[in-house]
Amino acid sequence: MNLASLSLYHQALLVAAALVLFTSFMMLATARIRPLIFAFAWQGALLAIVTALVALVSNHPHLYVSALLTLGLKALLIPWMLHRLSARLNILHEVEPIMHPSMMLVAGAMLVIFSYYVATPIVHLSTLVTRNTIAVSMAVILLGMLLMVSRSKAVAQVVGFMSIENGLFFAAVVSTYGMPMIVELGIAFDVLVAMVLFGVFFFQIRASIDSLDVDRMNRLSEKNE
Amino acid sequence: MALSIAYLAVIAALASAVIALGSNFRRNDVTRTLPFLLLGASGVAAVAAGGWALLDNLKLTQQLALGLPWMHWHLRLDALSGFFFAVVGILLVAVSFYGPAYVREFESSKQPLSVLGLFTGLFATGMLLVLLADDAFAFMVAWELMSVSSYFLVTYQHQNAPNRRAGFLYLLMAHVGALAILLGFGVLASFGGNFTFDAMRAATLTPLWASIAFALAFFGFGMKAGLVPVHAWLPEAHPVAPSHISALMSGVMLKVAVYGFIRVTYDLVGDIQWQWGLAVLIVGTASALLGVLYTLMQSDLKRLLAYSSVENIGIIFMGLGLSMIFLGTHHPVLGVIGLIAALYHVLNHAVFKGLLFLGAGAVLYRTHERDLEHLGGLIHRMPVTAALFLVGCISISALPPFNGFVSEWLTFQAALQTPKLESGVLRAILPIAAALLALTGALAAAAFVKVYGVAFLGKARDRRAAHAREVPAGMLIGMGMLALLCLVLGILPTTVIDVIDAVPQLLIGQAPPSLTAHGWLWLTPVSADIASYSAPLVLAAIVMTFFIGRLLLRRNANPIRYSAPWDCGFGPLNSRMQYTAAAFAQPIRRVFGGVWKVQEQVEVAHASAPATLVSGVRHQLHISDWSWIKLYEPIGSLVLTGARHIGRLHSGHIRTYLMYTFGTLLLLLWIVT
Amino acid sequence: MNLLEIILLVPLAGSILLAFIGHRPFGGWLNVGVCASTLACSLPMAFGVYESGPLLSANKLFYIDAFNVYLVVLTAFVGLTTAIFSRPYMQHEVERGRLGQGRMRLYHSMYQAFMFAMLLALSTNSLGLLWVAMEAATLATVMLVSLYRTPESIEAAWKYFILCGVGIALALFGTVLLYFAAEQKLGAERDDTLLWNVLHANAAGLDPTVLTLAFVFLLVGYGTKVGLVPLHAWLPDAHSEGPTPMSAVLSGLLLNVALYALVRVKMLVDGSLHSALAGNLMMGFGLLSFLVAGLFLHRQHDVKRMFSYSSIEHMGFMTFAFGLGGPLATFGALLHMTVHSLTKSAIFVTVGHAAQLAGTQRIEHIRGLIRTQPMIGWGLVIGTVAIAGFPPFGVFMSEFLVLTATMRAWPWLTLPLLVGLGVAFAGLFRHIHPMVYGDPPEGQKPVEANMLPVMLHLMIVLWLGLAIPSFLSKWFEQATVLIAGSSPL
Amino acid sequence: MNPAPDPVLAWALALIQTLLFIAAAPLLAGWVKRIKCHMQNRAAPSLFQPYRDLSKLFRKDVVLAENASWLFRAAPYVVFGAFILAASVVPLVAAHLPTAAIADVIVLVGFFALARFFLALAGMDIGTAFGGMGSSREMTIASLAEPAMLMAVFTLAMIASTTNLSVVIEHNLHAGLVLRPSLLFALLALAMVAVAESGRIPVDNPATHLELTMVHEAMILEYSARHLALIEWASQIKLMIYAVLIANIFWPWGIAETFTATALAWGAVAITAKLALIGIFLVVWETVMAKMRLFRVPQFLGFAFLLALLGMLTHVILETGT
Repeated sequence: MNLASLSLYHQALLVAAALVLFTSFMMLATARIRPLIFAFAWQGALLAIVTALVALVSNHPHLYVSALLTLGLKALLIPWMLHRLSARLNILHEVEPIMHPSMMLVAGAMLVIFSYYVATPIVHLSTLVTRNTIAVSMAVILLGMLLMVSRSKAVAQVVGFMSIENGLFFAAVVSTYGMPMIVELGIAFDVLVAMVLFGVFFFQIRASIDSLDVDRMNRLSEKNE
Repeated sequence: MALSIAYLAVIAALASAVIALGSNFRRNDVTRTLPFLLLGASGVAAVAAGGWALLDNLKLTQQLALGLPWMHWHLRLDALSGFFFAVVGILLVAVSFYGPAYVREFESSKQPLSVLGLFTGLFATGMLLVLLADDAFAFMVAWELMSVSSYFLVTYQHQNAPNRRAGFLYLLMAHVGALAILLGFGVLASFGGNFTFDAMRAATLTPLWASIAFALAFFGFGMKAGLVPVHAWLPEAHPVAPSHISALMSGVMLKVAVYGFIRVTYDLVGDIQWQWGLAVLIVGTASALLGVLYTLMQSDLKRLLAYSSVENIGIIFMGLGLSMIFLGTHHPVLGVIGLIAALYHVLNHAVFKGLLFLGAGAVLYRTHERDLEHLGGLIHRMPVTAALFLVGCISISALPPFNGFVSEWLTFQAALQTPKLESGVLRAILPIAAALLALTGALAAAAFVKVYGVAFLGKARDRRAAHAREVPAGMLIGMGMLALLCLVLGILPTTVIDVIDAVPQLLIGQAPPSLTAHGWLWLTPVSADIASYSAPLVLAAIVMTFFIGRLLLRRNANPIRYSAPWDCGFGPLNSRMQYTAAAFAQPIRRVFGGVWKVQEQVEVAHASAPATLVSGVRHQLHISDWSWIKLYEPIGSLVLTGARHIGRLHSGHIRTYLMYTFGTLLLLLWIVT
Repeated sequence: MNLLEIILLVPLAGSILLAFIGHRPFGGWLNVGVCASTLACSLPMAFGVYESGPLLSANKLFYIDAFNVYLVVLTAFVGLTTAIFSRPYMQHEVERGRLGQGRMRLYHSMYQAFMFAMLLALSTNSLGLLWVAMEAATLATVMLVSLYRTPESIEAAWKYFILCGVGIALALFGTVLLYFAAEQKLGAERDDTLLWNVLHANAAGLDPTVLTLAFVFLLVGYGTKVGLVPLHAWLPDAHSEGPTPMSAVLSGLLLNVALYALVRVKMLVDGSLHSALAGNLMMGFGLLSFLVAGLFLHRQHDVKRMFSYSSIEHMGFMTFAFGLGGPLATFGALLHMTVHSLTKSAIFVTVGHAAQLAGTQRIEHIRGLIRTQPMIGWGLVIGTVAIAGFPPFGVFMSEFLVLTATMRAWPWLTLPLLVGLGVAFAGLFRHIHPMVYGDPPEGQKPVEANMLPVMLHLMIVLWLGLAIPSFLSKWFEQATVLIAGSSPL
Repeated sequence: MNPAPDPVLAWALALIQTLLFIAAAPLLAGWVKRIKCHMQNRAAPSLFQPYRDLSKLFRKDVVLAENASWLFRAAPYVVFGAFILAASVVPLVAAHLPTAAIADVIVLVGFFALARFFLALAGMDIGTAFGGMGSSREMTIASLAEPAMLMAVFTLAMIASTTNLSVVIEHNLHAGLVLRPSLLFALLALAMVAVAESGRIPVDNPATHLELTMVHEAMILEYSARHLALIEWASQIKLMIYAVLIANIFWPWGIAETFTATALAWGAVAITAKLALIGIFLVVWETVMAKMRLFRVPQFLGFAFLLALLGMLTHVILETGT
């Protein structure tokens, strides 16, 4: 389809989606904790915008609710908690060297292509205006996993985890205009609880190995035995 | 009716288990004896049911509402199971006499008697149920019940490490064997439609699948029966169990394995191919020969007996192999002779091996010593036990007129019918097998001369042997019963075979041609002028000559004078100067060198003053089984290596794990699209 | 408000209540009481379903049919027996000073929360809620795994959390795809398109390609919780480091629930795909887990870790069986679910006592159990015999059924199965032997142990092995018909 | 069981023949001794010396070692009985006697084994090193000799398709003069086994009492008087049995098939001649051979086994064809 034929909102929607993808790459590339968190917050915010736009173009009022939910949770609350935690653990300014960053980005690009390749058959089915973004949402999920695999700092891993959640939410919104409300709420609740637990764990890990480097947690393995 | 007697046997065995468990709470003679009484009752019932099934050639089937909703337990009592029922029963009765006195030994030990009694009862139950089972599921349940309960009996005295090791090995082997059997049944069932034996009988298999089913059954049951090279568990497990259990295991449990083999091969798989028979014959011969050679080298009494079980199982399988060859080449008559020989040896071995293990138990009971090198002179201390044990030795050495000889003679006769075969190769191979059987017999005789000569004759080598006393009457009755059977089975083979006839009639549909054609006095396998043997006359003649000789010679003879034996003028002999068990076997060890892994070291200590003077010589001999080094250890190390490599997967790094998840996901996505 | 909501509310209320008074001496008893009342409610409901077929709750959010009702009962039952065991056990832990009052409160509250999550997952009709419940189960247990606050336990908990979190997330994406496919079929304006019974009714019309993708994500997602190799890494850690009652319910119940979810999804996918793809994938994963776990057993040094590998092995076996499909295999798998969770929880109970007895979980330091405390020693060895698949215990019957089905469908696959059984068996017993037999070390004292659950479980397993009672077999049969479409009888 | 003309007569003959066998055994021994002395240029004892020795031994008083048990005293009778039985089975002057049906050739081997078993036990009963040594060696040699012997016997049995001795003999008798390679091999094998089993040079030396070379003598070292006599006599019977077996199986000519006086007389003459001949052969053999080391014996018997095996194979391959 050609962009010109689309309404302005649609185009805005696509732009926002693209930006969401971009934030994922930003996270992949940033070595410091603080910009990482900010990138994550941005992603949340963009997600909220996307949701709102979808609600607008496909007049699904209940999506506004989930847009607000997302904004509150993913763009404000969780980033704030993360920021606060890392401030208290004073790791905000820690730098985690990324091994071969360029390779990372290439791998990320590959993942985007792969998810596009995987998602094509679905896209062909869909009649929704947002169908092309399904591939993007899947890419966001995979990039989140890549982030978790590539980082050894607990906080970074949590961010990756949360961006996977973002991807999921993104997918839900663009592919099916959101899940049933009760499920949405359940998911939101789970995410919140998860975040709280992560907070608890940061301190426990810190207390046990006085660092947040998960690579140093390898007591439980089959090798040493 | 007969079937309900069979049930009675099972229930009695089960009851003995339960009561034994109850005896945990109050210990006295009643609680110690009652389980054995029930066991004996079960044995009597088993003999009755089995005998009935044999005599009337019954074929009774029934279903119990146990097992799966759509597959109840099928039970069936026919001539084959009847025969083995009787075998089990005989030993159960003997043990029930022997046990109560014997288990007193364990009252002082740390393990509660109740455990022993419980698992003894379950063990008997399991064996009887295996014989009754008529569908694969019930069979496997009973089979594993037998294995597991006997495993707990092996580990009963688990304070000593060898028992634990043996127990583990035993259970592992039993399990592997059971899995093979299960697979074999699976093959049969997949052709037969379901897991009842009737369906399997009805099924017609392609030759390939039939061979596969046979191979699996042969492996599985052979493993349990202790055929070379998968026998290694047997000499570990049998000796460490309490002696009356060893008697049951060696005497009967191995036979249950033989039963399974016969049931599957002759009954379920059906049309036998002679190649199978050849395989069985070869394996059987190898087991017989290696078994007896290892027997000769042992100095632990019970271990020695266990190895000799390997030998005898080998002889049984030789008989079966011959019979299968003949059946495969369409000589049913000769096939029957082989089968009869095998069955007869099953019966005989159950009896004399039971007797020998009980005897070993009696020795253990008084001397607490299993090592031959520390025994000796028991014939003076335990005369009755000695006499009974001698009967066992003669029988197992296949000497006329006792029972061992009859079955070996029949096996020879079967082997000598080769001229009737078309294939020249078989004609050439079978007599060789027969000659090796002869070698086996002769070596077995040597082995048991060693056992008896070292343990019971000569002078006591150890204080405990010197102060041994005769064992209680109960134990003697148990042994005496079996000893008597040895003689009866030896001199009345025709009568016994008349009873066994029912089995070949069931399996091959053919009665033995003329085995007993000339009345109870003459045993004539094929026909009178081909071969005949009259045990009663032989016995009569021996007894006659013996007594006539004594009468003639003891007339007006002066009283016998006793004096010191010839000592070459070096002063009195002491017990350390006797020939030891190791020394006795030494020539054979040299002749057949290489069969064993022998580690021998002689340390000569020289006296200080003149260096040439030898003050002491220390001789150490360690004989180990090749099957360990060549078969078991490689497999074990293989598994461990695999485990070690797999262990690498668990690096302990969470990112690695995430990578696994990620990789799996991408891989799957790539596969499905 | 019918029994079903009550069953869900009881543990929820219990959890909240215990969050405040769980540390009191009677906390343990209260825990038992709540579980008992849950079981009490679940039984009549079970018979209701047994008499009058599936029941759908008013708001259509809950759906009970033959398949999940018996899992509900099983969950409630094992939850109860484990609670009975956990009371003296946790008391002993407190006495040993490994736990404080606050932790006891957390423990009890989370125990009930976990029960609630599992019951919700089992009884819900909406695949979305199913996902929520699975996630909730993870969250409820993750705190329990790190209950002892030892470095190992925290590490285990973290791995558990992250791996399962990610896995579950993928499952959510799968769910979204399902929802998407459903909306394609049924139109977006309906609100019940994520309800299982609706989906199942229209499974035939769902788009195959989408469902294939969805199944992949769901398989990886729920498979992580089932503990399929290579997604299993969290499982041994979590089992070995958490408190033993937790290990018992994790092994005995949570894995079952995850597998339940997987099977539900498979039913949908099969309905749509008309190809054995889903089944084959499950068989592959199942077989892999089965074999690998069997090998892992050999080099274990921690007794609970060892038995958690045995759980992986058995879950692999069940996954294989469900993947195999067909009435016989499905019946066997259902039966295996039951007997495995009973036996395994019994074993963990025994192991817990054994570990308290020896003061460690290291295998090489646990010695002479039969001498010190015959009940524990025999319980352990009998339990192991049962789990190793020896008749007359029920595990053998189910394995027998599955093997039979395999021989019919894929004769050559029986070989790896049997090899795996042998290897796993050897791996278990080589470690169990020195633990139970032989002479105990100096000064090893018996502990206060409640072996009632163990005996109860093993009795039931034995009973199931000898003869399956008619109502139970009818029950299994109904479930089999539901899943496999036809009855084995 | 054979259709004998008159069972009573047949049984009577069988009994007589057995007694004759027993009675003649020492004579053969004496004959062998005498020839030997002649060949070694020594003054030869009378043919009947063995009888004198036996009667002397029978008259002496028994002296037992302190440790002797009842088994030690019973053994000689069992041994003697076993050999009498064996003798009764072997056709001496007349074929198909009823006794031959009691036990076929395998049972014959069984009787030998029985006797050996008890002798070996008796050797170990006293608890001296000699006894043990003797038993050990005897059992070793026997366990190697037995398969060789049975293999040879099986060859015959397969040729005549029976294991019943008198039937075998009749078969060979009626076969007439057939040159069977298998028979040749079987004969050689049987001869070697006979040498080994009856304790002659080169396997064992009946005359020696050198401690370290004794086999048979070591076992019976402690026996005296009537016990010793029985054992000596038994071993003489054993030698005779082997001789008769070889004689009558391989050269059955002259053996009586009908129970007429003439036939029997001819049979007696024939067997005497054959035995005398075999005796001479044995002596020559023993004179030219030297006793070999114990651990050379296995090779000796292995060779015997090989011959027997060859006989069997040649029978299968050459004489029947496939």
